[in-house]
Amino acid sequence: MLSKVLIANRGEIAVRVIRACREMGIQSVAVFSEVDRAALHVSKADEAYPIGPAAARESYLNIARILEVARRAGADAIHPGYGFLSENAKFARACAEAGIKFIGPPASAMELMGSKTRARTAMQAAGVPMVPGSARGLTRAEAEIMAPKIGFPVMIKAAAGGGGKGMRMVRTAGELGPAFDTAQSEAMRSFNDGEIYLEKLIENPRHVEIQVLGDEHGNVVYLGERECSVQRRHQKVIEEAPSAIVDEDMRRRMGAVAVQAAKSAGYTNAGTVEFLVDAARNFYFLEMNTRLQVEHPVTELVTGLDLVHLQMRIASGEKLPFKQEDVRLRGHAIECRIYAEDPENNFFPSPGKITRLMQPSGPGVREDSGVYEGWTVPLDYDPMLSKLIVHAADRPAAIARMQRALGEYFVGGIKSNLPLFRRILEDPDFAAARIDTGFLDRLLSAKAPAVDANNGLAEIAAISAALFTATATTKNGQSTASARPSPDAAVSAWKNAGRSEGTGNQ
Amino acid sequence: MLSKVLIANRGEIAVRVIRACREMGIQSVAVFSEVDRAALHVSKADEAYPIGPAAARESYLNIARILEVARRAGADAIHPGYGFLSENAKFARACAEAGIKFIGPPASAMELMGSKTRARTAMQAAGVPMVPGSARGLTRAEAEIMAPKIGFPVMIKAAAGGGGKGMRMVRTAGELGPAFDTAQSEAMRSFNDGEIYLEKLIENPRHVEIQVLGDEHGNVVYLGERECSVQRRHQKVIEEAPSAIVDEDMRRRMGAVAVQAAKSAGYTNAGTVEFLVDAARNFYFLEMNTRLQVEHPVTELVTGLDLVHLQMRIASGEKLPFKQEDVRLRGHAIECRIYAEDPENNFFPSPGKITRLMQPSGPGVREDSGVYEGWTVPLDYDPMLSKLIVHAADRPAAIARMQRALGEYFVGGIKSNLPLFRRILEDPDFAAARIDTGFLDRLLSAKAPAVDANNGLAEIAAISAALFTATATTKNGQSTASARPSPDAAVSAWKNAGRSEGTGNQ
Amino acid sequence: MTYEVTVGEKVYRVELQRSDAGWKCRLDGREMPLDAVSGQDGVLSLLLGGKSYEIKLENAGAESSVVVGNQRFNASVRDPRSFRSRSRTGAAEQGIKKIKAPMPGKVVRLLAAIGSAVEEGQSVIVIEAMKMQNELKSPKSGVIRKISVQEGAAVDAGQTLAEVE
Amino acid sequence: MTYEVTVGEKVYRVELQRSDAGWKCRLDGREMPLDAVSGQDGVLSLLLGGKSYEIKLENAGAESSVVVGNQRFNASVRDPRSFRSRSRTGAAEQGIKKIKAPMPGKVVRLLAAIGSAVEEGQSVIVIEAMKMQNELKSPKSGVIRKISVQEGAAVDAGQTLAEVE
Repeated sequence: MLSKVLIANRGEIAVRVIRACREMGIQSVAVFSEVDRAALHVSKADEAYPIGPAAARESYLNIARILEVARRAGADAIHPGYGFLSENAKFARACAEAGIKFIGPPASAMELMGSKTRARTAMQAAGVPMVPGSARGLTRAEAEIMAPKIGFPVMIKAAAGGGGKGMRMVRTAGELGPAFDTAQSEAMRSFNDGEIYLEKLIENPRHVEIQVLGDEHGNVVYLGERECSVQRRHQKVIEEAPSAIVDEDMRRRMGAVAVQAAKSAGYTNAGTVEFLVDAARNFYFLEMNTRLQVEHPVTELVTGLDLVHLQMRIASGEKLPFKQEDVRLRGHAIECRIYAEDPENNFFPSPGKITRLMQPSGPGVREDSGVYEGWTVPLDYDPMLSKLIVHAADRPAAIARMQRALGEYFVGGIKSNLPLFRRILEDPDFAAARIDTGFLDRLLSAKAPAVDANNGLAEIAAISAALFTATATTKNGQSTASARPSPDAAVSAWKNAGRSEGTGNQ
Repeated sequence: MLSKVLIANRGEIAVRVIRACREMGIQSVAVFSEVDRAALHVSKADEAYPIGPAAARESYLNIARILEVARRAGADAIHPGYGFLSENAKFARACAEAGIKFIGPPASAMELMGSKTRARTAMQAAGVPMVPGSARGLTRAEAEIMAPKIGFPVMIKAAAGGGGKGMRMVRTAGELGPAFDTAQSEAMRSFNDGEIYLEKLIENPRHVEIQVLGDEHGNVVYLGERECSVQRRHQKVIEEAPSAIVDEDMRRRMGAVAVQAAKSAGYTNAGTVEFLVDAARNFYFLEMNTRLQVEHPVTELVTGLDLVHLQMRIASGEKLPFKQEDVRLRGHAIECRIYAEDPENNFFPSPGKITRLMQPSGPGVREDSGVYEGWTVPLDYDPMLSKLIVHAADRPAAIARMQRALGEYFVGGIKSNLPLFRRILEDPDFAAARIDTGFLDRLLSAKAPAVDANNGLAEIAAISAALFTATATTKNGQSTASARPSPDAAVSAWKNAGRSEGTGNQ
Repeated sequence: MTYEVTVGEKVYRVELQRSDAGWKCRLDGREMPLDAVSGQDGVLSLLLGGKSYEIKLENAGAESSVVVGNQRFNASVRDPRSFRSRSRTGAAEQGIKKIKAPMPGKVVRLLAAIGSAVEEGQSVIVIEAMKMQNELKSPKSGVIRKISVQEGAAVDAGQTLAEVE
Repeated sequence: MTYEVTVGEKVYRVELQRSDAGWKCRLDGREMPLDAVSGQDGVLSLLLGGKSYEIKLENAGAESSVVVGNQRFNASVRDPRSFRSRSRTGAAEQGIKKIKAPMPGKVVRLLAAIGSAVEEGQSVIVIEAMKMQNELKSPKSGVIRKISVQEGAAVDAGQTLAEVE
């Protein structure tokens, strides 16, 4: 078994991996940039070392620096988490050369799947169903010839792409040229790789992905699917397992394809094969993510497995401790990604100090958080604060449970997207699982349901605002709750307020 | 389905039931004593009403007052939680007379099981294996005659007893008389019922209990067992499911007996049949608890069921939504009862204000808490703050996970028994599941393992104490961390300290 | 003490008087039997006619929102003692409207020059924060009178970046 | 600034000096490369030679404990600026020992009278709190000089109930 693991990441995923290390008796080593010294993952780890300035390129993406820390700390393995270096084959090779185990697939598999065009070719060869399109990178001229053949609308995609970057939808021949250029420059900026390819657009597809797990002895299993159709700007917002449209037979067929894809790529450790599913429930290979997914917890809750524990065991050379037929799904799980952004104001990000944090708990509630009350969320990284995940007997119960948990959740001092989830979970289409990748945009373009003025809550809010002001210590003209710590919290803050007010009136 | 439920309880169990109500679309009504106005269950409920002074007898045990509130609020059912009125048959009857559904078994079953002697007789008739003893209440004289026949050591027990009250162990004839008297007076004080009976003492037994669930249509199922042998003063401290000594066959036999016991008592809703298990794995009926148990979450985690949801559905007349053969156990669950008491000082209770609360979360961790940071724990009720429950693939993984979670848990301002759990979980006998009801007393009588002075932690503690003092605002001579809120929490508290110190030196 | 509280479009008149029994409260003249306690700063437990409300003060940046149960209300309190809030309310009425940074970040692009005409809702400035580019739009149709930042500049939340008249 | 910190039996001499680079710290004369930040009051993140420690200040009632990771240490700091703590340390040496209430509660029974002789560890007073009866024992063998409470009385944490000489 591994003895010391460096986590080349930050935020909730770093904390999640550190927790797994602690549970397995593995020493954990955190790394942090200048703005992350007080971050949660630093205080939770057994060891922690600075790796440079805030800019990710100089810290969390700094391969040399991270490997130097790993050597100095004597780590025998590195867990990359997701994002940052997690899908960087060069990093995986550099680890190998440094004699440090990279907890993930072989670099060769990462390279194959990292290039969408090479992946397409390989997957086609492996008999994986594909969306019609160009198997390789195209010039703008080639694209303009091919697009009409495939038939509009088409998608323009960066071969090295991910997270929606370098991706454009084109409905008419006229739009193609400009879209191609912007996508290409965006791809250059984001991935330093301008290769662009074409794909037919599947209208209103669902995004359904299969979790696979392979050991280093040739065994690969699938752990069921995740429904990730609720997206904004091609970013997943809510994920669930299982998918409402996937039945036993479809699950078996998708699983078989995913395992086939992984095996043909010589894949090991945890990975995800993403599919588009059309209205007729045909599924097409989209891409393979060669890392742990943000949304892995929903799979853990329905399978009862711990994917990070299994990643460590696989990386230390163990065989998979179970067979495909042992994998059983129980109940339904839903995950909400809690971001520091304001859904009521163009989803503007909202970095800053978390002055109050009230977190849900109780039956069926799991939270994987990367923050704490008092932490100042830096503006240098993505705005994810935490993941809230629930598990219940079936989908309606899971939705109700998530609504209950969201009701208990409060983030003060910065804006969060909590109100967005409340709106989604109340939506009748979501409740009926009538969701596709266009669902959220449609919901957001519709006017928000006006708060019922007659439910009296506005009056309660007015009274409360006055109470907060009456008991506030006025800071630059804006009322905040009293900072005075009160001996008996339950009442005296109010007594005090009463007195000071009395004098005010004399 | 029920539309509005009053919860006749406080603390974590009230919150837990309120959460279930919210998830099921049922209105929840909290009741609170004068010292509980700011309690968590009050702010989490949809409605809340005062029911009198701190003394439980005048509030949480005040049947008339509670029913009056239920009527006024228009509640159609009452959930009693555990403790307080939960096993009070008079209360159950009073609810029925008031036309309010009591969420629990029929009063008749509560009365039968409430009297240990009547229960013994009934269970014996039902063919349930019993510990040798007196089937009915005895006078002191009768006891002195019977004890030698059964054979010492014997247990003296209050017929109305529970939680160890009115219970004494007697090893010799000489001790019998005095023990009988104290037990009887204790029983009078605690239960206003002095009936006492005798039982043979099973040496070093395990305490294993079976969860049963019955609907109002004659269906009763068992949901596996709970191992509750880790006890102090006959109070459970740690519970787990499944039990390490119970295999499939033994589970089936114990389950069948428990279901038989429940059916013979005309039992409905959730209940628990407690057994003593001797070294040879023979099991003997101990008692039946006619309510939801504190430790019900470990059963929920391994079965994937929500017992409180099921209680509500049963109470509203639904049939059990599953059959015995559908009940499957997955993984292992452990619960720690977090109390406001100081294990390093005779377990003295420690009421007071919780100045800092850091709660664990992440994979496989569930917390059912009744408190929050800033809440002043009153001295009028039992010291339970919260229940920490973990779920993992097997017992060793669950122990490791609980240790991880305990490491993240911190309660400031009052003492808690968190250090006790760390000690238990590190104990080799516990790790090997060599536990019985005497385990914890033996562990506590042994000297606590001295902290390794060479691990350097004491030095870290010394430096930290100095740092806290250096940055403290001195309150009545004792150092506390700075109450000054700092714009950038990460550093400036320290800068400030530095400055003020500088001036101090001039 | 009397407060003028604006929630959404509606303005409420809240009178608060501390009595030994607790708070005396009148909402738009109506007597409200108020029972309020606070276990934590910025968190209120309110009992009103038996109904229980957990209320949190959000206070993100310049805005003050009050969260009742799980509904968020933007509330501005006009407090006789606080002049700022009054003047702030005033500002909104004037002919010149400011474009302020809603969050700290970096100016990556200016999409309009001083003197140029802009439509309401037209993007004027692009700010990058948390790896996302965010377009700041003109609050009204008019002419850009002032731009107080350059591309590449770091800005704070609430900082005025431009003015439209 | 120099502090004398007693942890368990051991006494440490901790010198703290604030520099621009952070804290300069010497433990019993040894230079310690200290990196300390505090995200929350009463919570410290300490980095020392790469090792990371999360430290919490417990401060329950009169006692101050410091929790390092998951180990609790009772620590008393003798701070030149704080006289109380010094005098507190002094008190422990005297011939008269006090029996104090470790928690708030109600005196339910007195098991010894003024003037009576008691053994060390003998129960003297029974206090009830949180539905549990707790026996307070004599800290030394001697004679009860004083009992300052009666049965039925409510007591606070830290209140002196009796004295043994």
